[in-house]
Amino acid sequence: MTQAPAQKHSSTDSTMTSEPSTELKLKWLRDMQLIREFENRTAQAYQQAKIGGFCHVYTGQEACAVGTIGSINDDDPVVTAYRDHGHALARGMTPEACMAEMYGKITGCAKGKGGSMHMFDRPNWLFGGHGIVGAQTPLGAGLAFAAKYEHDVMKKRVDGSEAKKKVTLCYLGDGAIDQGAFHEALNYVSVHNIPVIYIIENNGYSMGTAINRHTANSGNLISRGESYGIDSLEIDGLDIVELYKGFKPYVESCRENSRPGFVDLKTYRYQGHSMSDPQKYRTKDEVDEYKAKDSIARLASQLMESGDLSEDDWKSMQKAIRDEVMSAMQAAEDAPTPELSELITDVYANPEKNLSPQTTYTHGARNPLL
Amino acid sequence: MTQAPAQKHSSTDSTMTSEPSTELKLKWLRDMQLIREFENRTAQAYQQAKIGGFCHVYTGQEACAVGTIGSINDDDPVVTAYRDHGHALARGMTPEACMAEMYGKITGCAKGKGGSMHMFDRPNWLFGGHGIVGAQTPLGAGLAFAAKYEHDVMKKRVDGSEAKKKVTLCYLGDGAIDQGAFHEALNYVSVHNIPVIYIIENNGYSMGTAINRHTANSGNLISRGESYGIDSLEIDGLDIVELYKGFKPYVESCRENSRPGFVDLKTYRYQGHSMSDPQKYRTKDEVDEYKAKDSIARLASQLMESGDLSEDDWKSMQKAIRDEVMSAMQAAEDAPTPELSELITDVYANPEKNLSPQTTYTHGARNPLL
Amino acid sequence: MTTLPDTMSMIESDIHPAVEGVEIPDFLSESDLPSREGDRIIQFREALREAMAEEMRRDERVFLLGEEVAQYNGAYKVSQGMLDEFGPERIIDTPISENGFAGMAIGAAMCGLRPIVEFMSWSFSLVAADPILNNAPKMLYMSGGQFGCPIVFRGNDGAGGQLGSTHSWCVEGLFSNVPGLKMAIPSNPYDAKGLLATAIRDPDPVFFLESERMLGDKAHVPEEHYFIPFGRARLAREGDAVTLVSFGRPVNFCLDAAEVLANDGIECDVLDMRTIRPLDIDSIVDSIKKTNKIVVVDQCWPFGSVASEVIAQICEHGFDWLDAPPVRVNTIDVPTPYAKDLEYAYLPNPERIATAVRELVGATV
Amino acid sequence: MTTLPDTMSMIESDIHPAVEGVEIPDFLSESDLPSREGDRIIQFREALREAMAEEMRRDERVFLLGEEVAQYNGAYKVSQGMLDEFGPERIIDTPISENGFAGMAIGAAMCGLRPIVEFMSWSFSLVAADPILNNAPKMLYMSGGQFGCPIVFRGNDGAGGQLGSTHSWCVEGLFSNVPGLKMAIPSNPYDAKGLLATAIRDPDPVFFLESERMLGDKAHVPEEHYFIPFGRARLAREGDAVTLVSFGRPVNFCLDAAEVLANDGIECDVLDMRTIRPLDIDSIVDSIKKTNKIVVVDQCWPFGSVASEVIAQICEHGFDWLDAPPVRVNTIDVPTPYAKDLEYAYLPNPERIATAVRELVGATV
Ligand SMILES: Cc1ncc(C[n+]2csc(CCOP(=O)(O)OP(=O)(O)O)c2C)c(N)n1
Ligand SMILES: Cc1ncc(C[n+]2csc(CCOP(=O)(O)OP(=O)(O)O)c2C)c(N)n1
Ligand SMILES: [Mg+2]
Ligand SMILES: [Mg+2]
Repeated sequence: MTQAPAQKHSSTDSTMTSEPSTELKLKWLRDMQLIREFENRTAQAYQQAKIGGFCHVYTGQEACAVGTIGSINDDDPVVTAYRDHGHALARGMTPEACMAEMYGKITGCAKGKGGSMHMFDRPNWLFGGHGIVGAQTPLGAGLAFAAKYEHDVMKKRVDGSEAKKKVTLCYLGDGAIDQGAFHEALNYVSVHNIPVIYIIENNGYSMGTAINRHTANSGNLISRGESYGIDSLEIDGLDIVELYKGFKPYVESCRENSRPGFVDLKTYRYQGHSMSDPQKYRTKDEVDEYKAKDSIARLASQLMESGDLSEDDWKSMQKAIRDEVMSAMQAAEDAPTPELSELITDVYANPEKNLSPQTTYTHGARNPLL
Repeated sequence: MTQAPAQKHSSTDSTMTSEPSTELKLKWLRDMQLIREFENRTAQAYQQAKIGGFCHVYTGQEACAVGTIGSINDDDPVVTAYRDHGHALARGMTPEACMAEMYGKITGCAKGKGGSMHMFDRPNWLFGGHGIVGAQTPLGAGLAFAAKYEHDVMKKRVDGSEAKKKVTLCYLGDGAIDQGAFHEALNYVSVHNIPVIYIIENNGYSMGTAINRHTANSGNLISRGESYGIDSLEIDGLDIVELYKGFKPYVESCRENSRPGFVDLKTYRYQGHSMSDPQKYRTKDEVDEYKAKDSIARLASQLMESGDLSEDDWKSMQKAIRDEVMSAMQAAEDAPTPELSELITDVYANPEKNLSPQTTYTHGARNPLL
Repeated sequence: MTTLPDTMSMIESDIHPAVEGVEIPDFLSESDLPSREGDRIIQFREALREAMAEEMRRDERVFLLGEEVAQYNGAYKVSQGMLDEFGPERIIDTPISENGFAGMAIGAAMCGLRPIVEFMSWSFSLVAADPILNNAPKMLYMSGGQFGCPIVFRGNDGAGGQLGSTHSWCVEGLFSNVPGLKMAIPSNPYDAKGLLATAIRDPDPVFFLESERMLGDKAHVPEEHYFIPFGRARLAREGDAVTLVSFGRPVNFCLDAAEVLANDGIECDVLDMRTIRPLDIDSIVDSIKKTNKIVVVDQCWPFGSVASEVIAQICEHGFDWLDAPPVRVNTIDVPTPYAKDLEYAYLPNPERIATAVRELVGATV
Repeated sequence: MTTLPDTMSMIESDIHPAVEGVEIPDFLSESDLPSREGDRIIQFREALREAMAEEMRRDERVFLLGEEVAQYNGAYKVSQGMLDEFGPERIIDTPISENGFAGMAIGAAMCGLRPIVEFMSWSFSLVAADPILNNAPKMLYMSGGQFGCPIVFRGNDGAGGQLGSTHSWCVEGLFSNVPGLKMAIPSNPYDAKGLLATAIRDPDPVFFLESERMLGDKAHVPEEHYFIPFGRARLAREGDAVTLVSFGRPVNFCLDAAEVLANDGIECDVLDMRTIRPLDIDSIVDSIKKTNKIVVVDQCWPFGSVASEVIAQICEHGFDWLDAPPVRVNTIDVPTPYAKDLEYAYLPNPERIATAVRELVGATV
């Protein structure tokens, strides 16, 4: 239970990883563009009232999910907040399952019961999509705890398979820093050496509130992490290559040493907080400034400069992605809504008699992802 | 809303106050001894089952309450946790009101409805005694907010009198650091420049859990305060003179600049966590080590060395205090228990009809302190 | 009180002296209140704003705090324009720290200020459950009458439009259990204004439950300031076949159902409770004396709900007047689903209410 | 289900596949369970410990966490000796961070572990209201059946010995409102062991409510491992005059009252519900068919309490069998006082129960 002393990492650290392969970069470009395209369509569908509830798009932040998830293993757990489509897609959820969920269809990843804020994908180790600000941060500690428990105590996974040393990624917005739950989680994981990395997707705003108006000492967020004895890292989240180079070794160090992490990942969202945000709290100039540093455009032009991507390749990649998303939308459109009987399913795993004065619970359709 | 940069204070700071007067020191000695004597009697009474519920005595920590409250004005607000007898007495509550409360008598400071954990004294600006760990920390922010609001917005107090620049003291234990509420409060008061000083009475244990087992980076607590941009201070809480010299200028700086404070006040409790604690988590040697540094004995011998207190003076002071406490106990013993009708009073300030399916609320006896 | 020590005396005032400077308005009878009919048509959110602004103009102790209430003009535009009028010291943007700012406001209320705390949604008040339940409603009691807590907590309650499981709480089912608080749940703009004004004047903690789905509802609301007393239900429609009791948004479902039922000759008394604590059980019993049948409609889950409570109280006060078992229509007892049709079916919608009434009438007629 | 896409199928198993490796015990009928009579007299706290230890021996996925559960051997000594047997990786001391560690345990449960979370007191669970109410009971639903939450939250509930307003919560009045959770409230050591074992095996979140006042209660508890099914009330005493329904500590008050009443020839059926969700309404109705009169005793505040719920359900299922209005005896509707006499008067003590029964019998006989 002794903690490593706090130590300031930075993306120019000597532990930096070497340049990622072209193949990897091309995959990232594709993944980021998929999110971009998907979210543009999401916004459209929302405006057409095909999507309801709260809906928060990820446009502008694509490098964050793709770069960080690109630095972990396929079976490392991931959990995030309500701005979760990007993570879901980066983690491997099909655009159909994601879009159908927002359309409220039975083929959605949560059978249409969850909506935009509740993307779950068990086969891809995605544990949600959570709507209450900060609530995912203790959950993230629990995912990491479980992996460590399997490895150290049970010496095997709960399903009997081999236990590995895992790292969990838990995302939160800059606004979520202010929630008590997050601090409780940080303290816990540091005292108990739980390997979860808290990634603050710092887009500078909590809804309409600029970061310096909602959190103290906002220019030095990583001092928060360090005050818990957590080796903390600040990264530019708009440049996916640099992001990866800084983040990848950090992940491995957390994994090896079974220590938590705290990352201030600086990014920006292009759209409003949710689909109903008039955005009077920032100027168009500010948005344009960031758009000029767009992570997708940057990676594409890097790849073009290095000769690894032609204009045509890029265009056809974009086209293929557009088609993929369009067909996902069509599939979502065509899919059936849940039967009314689904209202009373998935409430209890063991639905006994008399649990409710009103309802006799049953099991319904198996989740489409399972 | 711009915050002062974090700056490490220490008790050897140049802003230190000059030596307190002998008069002041004698008052402190008296106040500390009163708490010591009071708590010894409390423990006795508890063992005799004259006191019920949870009861946490302050023995060993006397210099904390006396030294910090001795550094503020009579009308600066104070709020604390459940280990609150010391603060109540230091703030000026009569031993009778305090003891009668624990005896569950109508003459108690909360009419016998509150008990040991709920010492309130409105005339002396004491806002409780709160039992839920950490819950008093947002309340403390609110007391300071109110004073600032009166001063800056209303330009007078709610009762029409003159508004002053006030500082609020809010105490918490080292275990309470881990509560989310505290972090939310810290962030709020820093962003909004609220003059409340959080004083961690760091006695090294949260119940049976040593500080390094419950809070991360426990060797550098003030880095937590600093990470919120709060100018933070670490003080030896066993030496009241040094405590005062470090704390007094800090208070004035918070008052003047309308800034919050964070103080790691190192202390020790001689008794168990509560009256039912077998204390297996620490050695007798450790306790003895601290008793050798006892704050009361230290101040008494300082005053004797400087010739300001004779052995006889000290003995007669102790005797006078003992008599005072004994008569408080007698008064508590003799006082009546609340009428059963008091069960349904003090529930609503405006008790309307049909508020309860069962009860028609009324007003009862006026609080003895009012 | 022979045993009271000489130094102590009994409180004689109507309002507990722990809270100072209380001005309870003179409440008018329903018929003396300004008319509900007229052409000053405004939204529910504007009605709320008028009540707050008027009280803030009158009393400098009143201030508003919450997430996005100031610069953003309110996540739901309830506080639109209030920053301009009252400035950032009285219209205060907070971090997303419900426990922290609710607790802070409680501390300020102990000092005699009159905070209005906006929860963007009551769903987010769960992280603040400790201060709002353990402190605000108990402060007067556990301080033995030294400190009161004159505060209003308000925000959206109940299902919004497809907000899903975590964002659709009806907290009345949980929080109304707790003594020391008052709870108001308006169903229309007129009442919203008059009840919120009363809530701000009241010296006790008031939980004020609005609905995202009603904020845009429009109705005539008088420009003048008026106060609706707590604990007085409104007979929103008259009938003699069945008593429909509800509060908040589902009152409107009841009115819709009553309209449909009237076509079949089933006329309902529709009682809008307006406040839950106090609960105007007298009006309910009066209605039952006429109809002898009752359906309680509640948009919260059934188990231990306000509907259960109303039924328990009916048993206590009106059992002998009942011709048939009292019936409740709650939301379906499941977490709130996202999908539109499921969400509609989940709610105590007019169809479910009408069915319950028909069954009840059929069962006894 | 013609509309279900080809790729999807209906769940056929009794236990939802989202939770794997579930072993529901074969429940025995009451008479086949090991005898309640015997001379293996142990304390309530030991009975709890036996259930946990036995499940931990059997299943490595089970672990215990909470404040002071390990090195201190439990604030109330429930977990005494467990650190020695199971080590610090399975008996885990936590910081005072209920929101944090409850949420953490929920995350671990989503991964298939079986956490037991000890709240030193349920009073301290208010700061964890969000994870325990918004996450645990809804995870299965809002993930569309992907992740369950097999977890037990347990600790002291209700008034202890003069613990005052903030430390005496009866959370059943609040939390039982929420679908997706189960709730067990034992009244004696025998049931405590058998119910806790069942709770640990159950794949749903179980809220398990103990009482500081009962931890030292002694009774015969069989050494063997046994399981008491949820949703089956126990007839703790038989009579025909009045049905007394209760759960948890006040069951004992009912038995005391019944004893006294028996001296006057008033014989009561005393039903110990044991679980609140599920609630064995069938047994209640069976008893009413015999007695035609009922008193529900609940140590929580009355408004929207479990007692209100029981009355609402009686109206729904047993109205015609009632000869008199159903009666409830709750704690007095005020914050919990500290002073000893006040606290006693506050509780649904045997005298208050006996009075209620006498009034009820007088009212109808
Ligand atoms: C406890 C809680 N309070 C308030 C909200 C409403 N809310 C949803 S998102 C949000 C802003 C969060 O900002 P941030 O954490 O920076 O994430 P971002 O939206 O920028 O990704 C708020 C206030 C909520 N969902 N939960
Ligand atoms: C939210 C909450 N959790 C748990 C408790 C039980 N409890 C009371 S005091 C205490 C230890 C607190 O230690 P610390 O803050 O260091 O204060 P000290 O007792 O040392 O003065 C605990 C766990 C509580 N009162 N509130
Ligand atoms: Mg943000
Ligand atoms: Mg301590």
